[in-house]
Amino acid sequence: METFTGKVWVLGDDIDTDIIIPTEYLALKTIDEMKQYGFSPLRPELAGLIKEGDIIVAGKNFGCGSSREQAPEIIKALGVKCVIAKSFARIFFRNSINNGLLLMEQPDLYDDMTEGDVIKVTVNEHVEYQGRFYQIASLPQNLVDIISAGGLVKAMRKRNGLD
Amino acid sequence: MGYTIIEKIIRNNTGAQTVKPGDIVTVKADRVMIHDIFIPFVADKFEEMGFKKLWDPDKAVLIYDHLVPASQLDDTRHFRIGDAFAAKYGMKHVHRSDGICHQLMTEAGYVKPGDVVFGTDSHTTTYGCVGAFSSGIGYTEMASILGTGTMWIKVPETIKVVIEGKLPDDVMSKDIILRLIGDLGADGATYLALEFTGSTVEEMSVSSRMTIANMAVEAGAKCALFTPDEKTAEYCEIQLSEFQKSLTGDEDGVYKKVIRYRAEDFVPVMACPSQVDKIKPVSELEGIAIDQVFIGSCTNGRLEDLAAAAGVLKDKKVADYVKLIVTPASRKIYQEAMEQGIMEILSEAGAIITHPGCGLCCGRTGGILSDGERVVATNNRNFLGRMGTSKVEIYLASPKTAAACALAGRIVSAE
Amino acid sequence: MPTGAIFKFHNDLDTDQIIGSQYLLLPDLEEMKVHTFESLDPDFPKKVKAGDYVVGGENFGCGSSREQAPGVLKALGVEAVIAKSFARIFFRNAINIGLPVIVCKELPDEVNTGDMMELSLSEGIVKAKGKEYTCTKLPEYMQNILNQGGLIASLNKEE
Amino acid sequence: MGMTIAEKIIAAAAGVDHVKPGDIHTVNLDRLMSNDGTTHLTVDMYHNKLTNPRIADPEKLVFIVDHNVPADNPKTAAAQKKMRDFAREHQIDFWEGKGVCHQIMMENYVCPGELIFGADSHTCTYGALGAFGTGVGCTDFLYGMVTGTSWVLVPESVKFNLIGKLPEGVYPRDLMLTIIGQIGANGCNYQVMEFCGEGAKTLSVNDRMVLCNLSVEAGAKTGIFEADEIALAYLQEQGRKPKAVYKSDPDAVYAREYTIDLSAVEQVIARPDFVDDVVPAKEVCGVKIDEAFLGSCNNGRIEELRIGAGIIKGKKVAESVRFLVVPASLSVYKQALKEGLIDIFMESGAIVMNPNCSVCWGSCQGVIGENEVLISTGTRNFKGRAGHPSSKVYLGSAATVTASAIAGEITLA
Repeated sequence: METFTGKVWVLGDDIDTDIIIPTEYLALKTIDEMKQYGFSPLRPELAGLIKEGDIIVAGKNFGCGSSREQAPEIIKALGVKCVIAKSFARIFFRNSINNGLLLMEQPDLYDDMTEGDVIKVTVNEHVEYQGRFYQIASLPQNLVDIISAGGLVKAMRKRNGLD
Repeated sequence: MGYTIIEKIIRNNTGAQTVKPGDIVTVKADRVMIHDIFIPFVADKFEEMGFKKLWDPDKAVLIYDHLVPASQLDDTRHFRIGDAFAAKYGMKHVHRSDGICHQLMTEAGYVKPGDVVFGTDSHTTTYGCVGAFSSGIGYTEMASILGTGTMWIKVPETIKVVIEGKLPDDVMSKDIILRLIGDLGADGATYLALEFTGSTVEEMSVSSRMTIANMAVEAGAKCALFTPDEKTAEYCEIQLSEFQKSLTGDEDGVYKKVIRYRAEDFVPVMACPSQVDKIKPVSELEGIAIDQVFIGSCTNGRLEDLAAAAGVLKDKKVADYVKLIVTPASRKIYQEAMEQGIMEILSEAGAIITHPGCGLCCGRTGGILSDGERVVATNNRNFLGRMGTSKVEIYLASPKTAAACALAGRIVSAE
Repeated sequence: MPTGAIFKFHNDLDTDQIIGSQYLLLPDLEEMKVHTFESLDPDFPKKVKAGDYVVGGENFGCGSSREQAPGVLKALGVEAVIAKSFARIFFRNAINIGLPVIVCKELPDEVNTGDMMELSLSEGIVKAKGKEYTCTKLPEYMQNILNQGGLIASLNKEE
Repeated sequence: MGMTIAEKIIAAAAGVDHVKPGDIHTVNLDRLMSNDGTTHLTVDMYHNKLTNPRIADPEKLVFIVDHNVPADNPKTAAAQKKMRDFAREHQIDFWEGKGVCHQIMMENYVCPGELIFGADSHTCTYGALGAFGTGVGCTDFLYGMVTGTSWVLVPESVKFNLIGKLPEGVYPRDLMLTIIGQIGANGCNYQVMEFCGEGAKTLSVNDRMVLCNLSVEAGAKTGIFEADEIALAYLQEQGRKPKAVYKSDPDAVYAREYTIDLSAVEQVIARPDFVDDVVPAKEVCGVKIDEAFLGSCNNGRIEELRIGAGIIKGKKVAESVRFLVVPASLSVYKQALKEGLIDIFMESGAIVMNPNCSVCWGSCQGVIGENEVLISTGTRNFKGRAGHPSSKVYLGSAATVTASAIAGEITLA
C-alpha cells in the first residue's frame, strides 16, 4: 500500500465550504485563479503557505455546507496530499472521491496533532505520529473503483471508450 | 418487515425486492437541476467525459438564479455557456430570471411525490416537502448523471421526527428546523434521512414544510421527507397515485432514532454567528443592535413568509438607518404578493424589494455588509464571510422575527 | 519643473475611462489608482512616473463629476494635464485638489506618447521637441487656489 | 443691462444686484447633496484634512445612498456605512434605497430660485423647477459643507427657443439627444442651457427633467426652465413653496441662440461610445441586444414606466434578452404598483429591481459582459460604462428600449 510523509496544517470542527472557498470567487474561470482565496475567511494567509505534499488534519464534519465541488478541487490544487479528519460531510466526501482527493476518517489524531509536525501515512491502514499508530478505516469497494480509475471523469471516459 | 419512506422510494425506483440501510444501489434520476454558477463546470466535465447526448433532455432543468441580475463582469459568461449547452443538447426547461431553483422545481411542477431528484446545490433536499427523495451533488457527479441517467447511492438510515400539537402564534416552521439543527448538531444527521410526521406537520402548508426540508442539509442530512397528503396533491396539481399515498413510515419500519417534540414547547429562536447549530431563544438575544434585515431565499422567501412579515410591518416604518431587503423566491410569488397588497405594505414600510433570486443569501450581492455590521436574515446559512467580511455577524430567524427586528432596529421578539 | 514623459489620449476622453465606476467605492485613492486608464492602457499605473504629463485633445475629462478622476492622476504623481480644452467639472476638480490643468491648443497635435516635455507653470510655457508653446493663463482666482495646493489647503490657511 | 434666470439666481446667492459672465463670486448655497459615489472620500477629508472641522448648516445637507443598493461587496458596504454613521452623528437628512438621488431631490427638496451643489454631475436636473443645480467634486462639496459657500465663475447663457410640439411617439429624450447630437459633447461647455419659447409650455416637469438632466452631456454647467405655472403646480403637489421665481429679462444677453422645432424631431439613438453620436433610430434597427434597461434619473419616472408597460402589455421579453426595469424612486414604484405596471412588467418576464442607479452607472446589478450590447434609457454610453470594456451601450427612449427588449434587437415601438 502507498506510504508518504507530509507536514501538517491543523483546522478545527465544522470547516464549511464557504470557508474553504467563498461564494464570490466561484465565478472565476479556473480553479487556479480561485485557489489563492482558499480558507480566506478563516486564515487568509494559509493558501499561500501550503506546499506540495502537505497534509490537513481537522476535527468533525469537515466540508459541511454547500455542494460546491471547487472546495475539494482547490485543496488538491494547493498541493494537499490528503485530508485526515474525525468525520467528513457527505457531499464533500463524495466530491473529493470524484476528484481523486484522498480523504481518511480517523477519530483521535486531531486531538494529539500539533500544526507544523510531520506525520507518516500508510493508505487504508494507519497514520504514524510521535511513535503512535492511528488506525484508518478502508473505503467501500465502489469508492475504491472510482479512485483506482483516477476519479469519476476518467471512470466515465473509460466507460465511453475514450481512454 | 416495514419500510421507511426513503426505503420505499428506492425500492420503487430500483425495483429491488428488499432494501436496507447500507446497501449500495443504483437509482434512475426522475429529474435533475443545474443552476447558473455551476453550469460552466458541468458542461466542461460532461464533454470531457466524452458524452455526446443527454440521457433524457426533458428530465434536465437549467435555472439562472444566483447571478440574476449580474453584479460582476464575468457573470454573464455563465448565461452564455448555459444557453449554448441547453441549445446544443436540446434542453427545453431553462428559467433565466423566474426565481430561485429550489422554489421553481416544485412550484413549476418538475418534481412529484416519490421522484428521485438530484441538483448541483446542497439545498436540493427542499423537494422532500412533496415527498420526493432529493439531494445535492457536485458538478462532476451531475455530468455523469446527465450522460447515464443513473447514480450509485448508499441507502441511508432514517431519523423519525414526530411533532404533535398546535404551534404558538409567534412560532413559524423556521423555528422548528432551527431548534432541530441545534439539538442534532451540524453533523447530527450526516448520511441520514429525516422523516417528519405528527399532527403539527399534517397541519402545515407545503411552503412551511419546504422551509424544514430546505434546511435538513444544515444538520448534514442526505434528504428530508414528508408524507404526501391532500395539501401536496393540491400544491402539485395532481391526484396522488397508490404508490404516492403509500409513502408513509410503516409502523414496523426500522428507525435509527425517533425524536418527539410538543408543538407548544417551541419558541422563536435564532442561529447565532457563525454556525447554523448555535441556537438561542430570541428572548436571550433581545436588544442587540442590527444594521440590516434580509427577508428572502429558498428557505423563507415564499408568499406566506412575505405575508407574515407584512402582518408585522403594516402601517409601520423600518427603523432609521436600518435597511430591510426583501427578495421574493419567485416571479409567481412576487405577482401573488402584489395581488394581495403585500408589496404595497412592504414598500410603504420602506422595504428595498429586489428581483426574485438568491440575492444576499448566496453572498455575492443583494446587500453585502462590512466589518462590524449585523444582519438578521431568513435564509439558511450564517457561516463566516457568508454575507461580506468575516467580521459580519449573521443571525438566522423566521420572517416574523426578522420583520419585528427591522421595526425595532435591534433584536426583539415578534408580539 | 523638470522634464517628464508624455502620455497622450484622444478627444472627449471621459472620466469613466480615467477611473471605472466599479472602483469608485474603494476606501481610498491609493487602492483606486492601480485601475487608472484600465480600459485603455491597463499598464499605465506601472509605466507612469512622478513628474510625467498627461496630454489630451478637446473636452478632456467630460462626463461624471467623480473627483477620483483627477485624484488618481495626482496620486500616481502626474505633474500636470495639458489639453486643447477641458470639461468643466474635471477642470474645477483638478484645481481644487492642486493638480495643474493647462489649456494649450497646439501642443497636443504635435506630440505623442513617449515624447518628453517641460512645463514652466509660472510663465505658462511648455517646451517639447525643441519648440515652445504658450498656454492660456488661468483666471487669477483659480491660479491662487492652485498655488496654495488646492481648495482645502487654502481653506485651512484662511483659518 | 438685463440678466438671465441663471445670472439672477447667482446674483441673489452672492448678495449683489448684478452679475455678468466671467465674474467670479462667492455665493451662499441653498442646498448640498452627496451620494454614495464619493461621500466616503468627503468624510475622510473632513476628519483628516481640515484644521477646523465643522459644518456650517446641517439642515442644508442631504446624503443619499442610491448608486450601489443593495451593496454588492464589502468595500461598497464600508463606504456606505461611513456615510450612514456620519449622517447619523451630524443629524443630516439620510435616504438609503429610496431611489436615485436627483429624483429624491426633485420630489422632496428642490425649490425654484435655489442654488444647489450636488456631488454628482446630473445635479443639473433641478433646472426643470427653475433652480440652478450643478455637479461638483467632493472637495468642492466639503468646502460648501464646512463654509456654506463656494466660488462660482458666472457662466454665459445659451438660449434654446423651443417651438411647435413633439409628434406622437417622439419623446423629450429624442429631443435632447437630437440637441446634443447637433451641438456636440462640449457644445455648451461652461455655459447654461436655457430652454424657453412656446414649445417649452408643451413640456411637463418630467419632460423638462429629461432635458435638464442631460445638459451636462453637452458640457453645460446646468440646464434651466423658467418656473412657470406648470412648475409651480408640481411644487404645490409636493407641498413646497418657491424661494424665488425669476424670469430672464428681455434685454438679457445670450452667448448664442438656437431655435428648435419640436415637430421636426424624430426618434433618435446615441451610438456607442459617445452621447453626441446621434443618428435616426431606424439606422441602427436590427442590432442584436443582450440587455435592455428602463430606468435612471433621466428616464425612470412613472411617465416612462407607463410608456414601457403600454408597449409590453400581453407580450414577452425575448428569451435571449435581460430586460431590467428600475423605477427611479420608491414613490414612483408605489405609484407603478397601484397602476398595475409592475405586474405587467413581471408578467412579461422583465427583471424588476429596487429603485437605484443600477446599470446606468455600471457598477451594480445589471452589469453586462464581454462584447455584450445594452440599449438603455440611462444618461451615458461611454466605453465600458455598463460593464466590460468591450461592451456597447446605445441610448434610446423608453419606447425604443421596450420594443427592442421584446424583439431581441433594436426596434422602434
